[in-house]
Amino acid sequence: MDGSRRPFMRKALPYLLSLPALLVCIGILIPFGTAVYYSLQRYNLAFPMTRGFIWLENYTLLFTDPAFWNTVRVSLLYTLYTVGFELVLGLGIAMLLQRRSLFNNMMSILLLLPLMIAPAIAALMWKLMTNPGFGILSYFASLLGFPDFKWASASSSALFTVVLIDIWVYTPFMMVLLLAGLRALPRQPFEAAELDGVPQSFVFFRITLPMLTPYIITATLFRMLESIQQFDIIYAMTQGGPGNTLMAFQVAAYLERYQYTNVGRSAAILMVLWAITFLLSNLFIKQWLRLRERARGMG
Amino acid sequence: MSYLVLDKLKKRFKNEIVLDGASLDVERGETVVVFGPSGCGKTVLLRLIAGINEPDSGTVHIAGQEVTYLAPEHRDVGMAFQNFALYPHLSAFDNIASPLSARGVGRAEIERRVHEVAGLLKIDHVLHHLPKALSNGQKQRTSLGRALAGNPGVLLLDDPLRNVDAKLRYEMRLELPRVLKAFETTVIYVTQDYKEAMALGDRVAVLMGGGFRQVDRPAAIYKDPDGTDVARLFGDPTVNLVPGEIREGAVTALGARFPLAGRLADGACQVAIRPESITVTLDAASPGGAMPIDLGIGETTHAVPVELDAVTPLNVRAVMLLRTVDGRELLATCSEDEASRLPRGHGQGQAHIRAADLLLFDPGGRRLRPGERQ
Amino acid sequence: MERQTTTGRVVRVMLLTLVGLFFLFPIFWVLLMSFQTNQDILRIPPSIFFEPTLGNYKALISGRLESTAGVLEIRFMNNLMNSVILAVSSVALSLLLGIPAAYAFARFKFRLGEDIAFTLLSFRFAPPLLVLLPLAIYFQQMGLIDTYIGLIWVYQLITLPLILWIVRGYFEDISEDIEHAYRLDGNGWFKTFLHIAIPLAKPGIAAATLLSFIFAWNNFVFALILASADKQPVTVGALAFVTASGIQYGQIAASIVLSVTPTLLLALYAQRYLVEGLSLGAVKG
Amino acid sequence: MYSRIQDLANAVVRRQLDRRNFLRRAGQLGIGASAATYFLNQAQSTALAQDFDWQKHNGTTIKLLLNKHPYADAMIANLETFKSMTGMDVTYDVFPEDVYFDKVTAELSSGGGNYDAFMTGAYQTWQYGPAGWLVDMNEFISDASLTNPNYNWDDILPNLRASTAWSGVPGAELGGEGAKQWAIPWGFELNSIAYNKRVFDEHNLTPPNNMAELMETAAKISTDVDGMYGVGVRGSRSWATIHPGFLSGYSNFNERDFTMENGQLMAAMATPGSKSFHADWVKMIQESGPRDWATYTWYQVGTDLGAGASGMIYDADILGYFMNGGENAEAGNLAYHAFAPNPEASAPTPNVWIWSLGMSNFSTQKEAAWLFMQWASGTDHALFGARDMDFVNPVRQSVWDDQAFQDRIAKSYPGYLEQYEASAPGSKIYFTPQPLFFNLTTEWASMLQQMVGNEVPVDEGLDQLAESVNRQLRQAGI
Repeated sequence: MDGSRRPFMRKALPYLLSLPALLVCIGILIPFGTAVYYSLQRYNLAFPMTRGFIWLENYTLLFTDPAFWNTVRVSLLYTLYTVGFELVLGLGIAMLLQRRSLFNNMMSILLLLPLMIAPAIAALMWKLMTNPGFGILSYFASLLGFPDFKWASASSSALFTVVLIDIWVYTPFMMVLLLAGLRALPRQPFEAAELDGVPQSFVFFRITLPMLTPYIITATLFRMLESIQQFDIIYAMTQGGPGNTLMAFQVAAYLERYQYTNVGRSAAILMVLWAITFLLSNLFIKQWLRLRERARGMG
Repeated sequence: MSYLVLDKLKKRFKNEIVLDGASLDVERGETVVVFGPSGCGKTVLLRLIAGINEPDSGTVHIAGQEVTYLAPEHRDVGMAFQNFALYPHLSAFDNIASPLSARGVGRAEIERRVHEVAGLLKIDHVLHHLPKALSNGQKQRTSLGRALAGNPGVLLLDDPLRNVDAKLRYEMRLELPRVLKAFETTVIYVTQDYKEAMALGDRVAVLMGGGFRQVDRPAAIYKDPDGTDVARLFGDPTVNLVPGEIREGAVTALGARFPLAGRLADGACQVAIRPESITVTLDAASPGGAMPIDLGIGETTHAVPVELDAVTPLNVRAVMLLRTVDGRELLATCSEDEASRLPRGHGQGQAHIRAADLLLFDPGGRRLRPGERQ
Repeated sequence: MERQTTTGRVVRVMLLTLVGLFFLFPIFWVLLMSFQTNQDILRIPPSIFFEPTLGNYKALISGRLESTAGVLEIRFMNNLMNSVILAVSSVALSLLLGIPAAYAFARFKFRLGEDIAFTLLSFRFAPPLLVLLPLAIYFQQMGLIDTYIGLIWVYQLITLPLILWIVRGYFEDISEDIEHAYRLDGNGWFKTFLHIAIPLAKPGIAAATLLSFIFAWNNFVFALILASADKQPVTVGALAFVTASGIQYGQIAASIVLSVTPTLLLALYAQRYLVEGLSLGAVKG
Repeated sequence: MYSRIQDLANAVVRRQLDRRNFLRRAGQLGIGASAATYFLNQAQSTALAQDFDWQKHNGTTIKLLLNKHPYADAMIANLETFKSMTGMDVTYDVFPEDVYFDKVTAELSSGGGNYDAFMTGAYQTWQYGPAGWLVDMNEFISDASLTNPNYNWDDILPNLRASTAWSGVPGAELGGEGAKQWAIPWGFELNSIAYNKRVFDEHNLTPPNNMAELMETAAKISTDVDGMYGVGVRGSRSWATIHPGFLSGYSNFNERDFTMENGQLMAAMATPGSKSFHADWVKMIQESGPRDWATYTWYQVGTDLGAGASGMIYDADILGYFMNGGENAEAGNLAYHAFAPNPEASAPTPNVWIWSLGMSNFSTQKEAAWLFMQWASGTDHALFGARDMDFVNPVRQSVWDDQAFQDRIAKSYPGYLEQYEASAPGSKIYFTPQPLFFNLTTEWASMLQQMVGNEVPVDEGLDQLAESVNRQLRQAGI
């Protein structure tokens, strides 16, 4: 074997190894490019003859349409409520389970179960439970003095209902990441605080929270990314209704494409959503890498 | 051609030049210790030989064949890593057997050779343990055993004693030469410890500033260093360096005039004196300052009046801190016995230095050898 | 935080009971429903005492659902099988493609490497419909629509980045010297990858596998758009037949139970890896 | 014996013997049902093949996309006849209704030739037709070499033929000038009232004859009958909420969805008459509709009636028909009533829903597909379906005239035929054809939901709706 030349294979190896991933990457970029192209076209499948390039008209039409702003509002509210409650609840549960004990470990595993259930299926479960005829939750509501509580079928309570389902499905994720974070925190500051008799509220706000912040940011960004794109739960529950109460981004885009055949407008809605998620995902990936770096430093 | 030939190896990482034209020839069966300060590129050098990294330029030949860009597995090189790098999911036995199974050696033969190596390294009793169950010393021996088991043409040892405790290090320093000899292999041994270098090397190669500063037998390096930097690396306590002046075939230092054995051009110089070359006597200083004393055996020592500031025991020897009249500090060593006869506190005395023990360097730190042309 | 007073303990237990009730009651209740006849389900007030029946499961497994509009043939078990095929093959393919790539990203600093990894991950979080919208048309042209192969390909979008990034983190944690040592023993690059890198990254691979399996199993929107009845996984299938005419509620409940059982069991069985995967490699268990 | 059974089978083919009697007499000959059916199929095939080459595409396989529906069930039950007659094979995918149309749209819009023919509604063709996804069936119907002489296209009810044909010009009359036959009517439904006769009798109620009576009766049921609400209508966020009872009643007050002004379509939902009808409708749902009306599709509307949870429904007549059988709690208790909500109207004006068969323009075997379609929409299959299966309402006059069919319906579904007779003359599609049908009608339903939810007053909501609809029409260039 000739050792005097740098073998070509050695240079090419990393590319060969990542070639499949590279292809998938390209496989994503091509449709993405097509979607951008569609969003700049008047393109309704039912009007093939009017198809044509219109630059940003789809976007200007969107931005002047109150229905679109309703979609923005719904998605943001959904994200705010779900992520907010999941964070508080997840943190609370994580702190309850922080001490390593058999009971706590078993509990945390059991609490993960909702996360294993497909959101679409979870929505079905809740649909059964909120059925006005025999739904157990409707029954509980009537015991609590709300005999007419309509859950997802009234616009006043629809958002509440889907947010509740989202919380049920995704709080465990928050919980497990924050629990892992809590358990990875160094013990000394807490022991010192205990020796000094520092009040618990002070320990929580001045020691626990600041040290846990990187985990909180990571988990929050991750959940925000999913929440702003929520489709499964809403679609399975009400398809965006009642009225336009739950007309979130992807639901609106889906209906626009598959019921109204307006491909151009659907693509434009999705591009707006993509811009938001791109920003969030960049933040998330950086934050995640930082956290992993930290985990490596500690390990 | 020598068995292992490194020719003008250059390697840079990002903006830092680590090796800048390092060349070295190693004979078959020879043990060369690569010695140098930390960060001088010793480990990089090993990695270039092993094929883990590739040089930017220069070549590596093993057994007459160029291997500069050859993959590690084709080089017939074994290596023991500083951090052991044992396979955590394999038992000590399988770790050591690894190079053998890679070569397709039969099961029985593997058994035999692993036990042979393990016996030599005294780790037969822990062969079934996973690395995490081994002590540091056992890990170190396992790692060494693995490197040896394949009986490679070139064995690279990257500071293998760094991460073990002092007692073990001492034991191994005695044991290693025996083990290495048993394998008759060509060894490149990297260390930061000059005593290890002196103890283990057939030759010592001093790696500094991106290249080999001096390559020679351990004693020669010690006694006859090529520069102040090399001189300073060897010896504990370190060598004394004082300014001197060469004039008319003699060098003036510490107020004494030492005659030179050969010719040297006049001018300023640096004078190095090994602490063990200084003999201290406690008698009243002669008023005239330093004066030669004829010992009557054809050699002349020069007595320099000094003040004895402190005596510190070091192993079986003692280190003395001396102060000359012009305030210069000198270190000298003597045996415990002699030290016990010295007074506890301060005392006046004389430091006796033989002219032949002086090592002269030019102001830039390069060695001046009397009699050589400059 | 470690201080435990009696009242503190009582409060903690009460809170945990409440939390457990909220998160586990729905699962428990739907499980109960799946063993009830329609009459039992429609009873008001609801009761947890009833004569359990396996009728719902029998109907589902035989694929013949009795409904108010006559007997409906819905091959639910076929949906379940599709889920298995899709999730298992997607994850297997992702492992096959993702592990070598993860290794390349972790071990070799090469041009574009970081960019590829980053693009893949950021598109993992992009709206799936954005990709599906044009993809459906391309798939149609390539004859991939409504095929397992097409679906498995699209599923890579969910499973591959996850495996790539989590496993990459674990590869980066392996000391390179261990691999170098193995190379020096006389083993080639591929053997080293196989016998050293992969076994040492096993916990990470297990965590990523489990997590991506669950994501694949739970996916809804890809199959909704790209699959027809005979390729649909349970997520889409269950929704479809809930809205089909006259299905009995007990059968819906049973279909829910059947569709979540595999992931729940898997999660319970491999919980250690699950927790590791869910913490996104940010915290090693 | 074989000649005997063949004679009998031929008698069936000549319509001298009905199927049931044939099977009975075959049984007397000691011939089992499946064998008898075989002879029958053979006889039918022979009879048909005498006039027309059904075997032309022998060996071809066509694929259908079907909605889960009794019509599809009836067709599948009779499919062997077609196969043995033509030597063709037929495969099919069946989807539940909630995802069916999304599936069809997805399939066609991606230009797929997977399916040769599929079930569709007339409204859908307003989208599919202009998009170029459908074949104009006139090309086939009028081609004597492709269409069997017994097909008798004119036998199909004229309103239905017209309702499935459109020129593609927004606002143009259905079946008018330049209309293309985008689909073949298959089965249809019109909207009237079906009620629980048992409950009505118990509480001395009579079926309503106008909107005010409807609201009154419904409110009475809600308050007087325990565990029952007054009237079931659809309410999901979908075009399907608008097209049954709602649009039928709306049209009875001479209200329109659009008007043509200066050659432009304009929303017509904001007229005073429309507002007053909407206000009544909303009030009716709030007072005596189902509790979670906003999720109601035809399925819940029907189930509630069948289960005795609602007193009546104003929806498709065949929904009431289906609920009167099977294992429904109220099976046998239901009755039917033609309904004209406007006291000044002379007759009901039911909007119709027509399940039709469309042919994909992407099909590569259109002639073979047409063979299937003419069989499936032909008289023989229609008679089979109407007599022996739930293939109602039939679209062919000859089937309505069939005594066996009439007898069967009159016996098991009292009042159904009378309801049909009274409703049929005024029944047609009352929507204005335009390709934004789904957006605009869904938006209409969404607005209705908001009104029922008291989120927006009726007047204001309709003004908003009209404005939004007009804007979208202009944006689309209509």
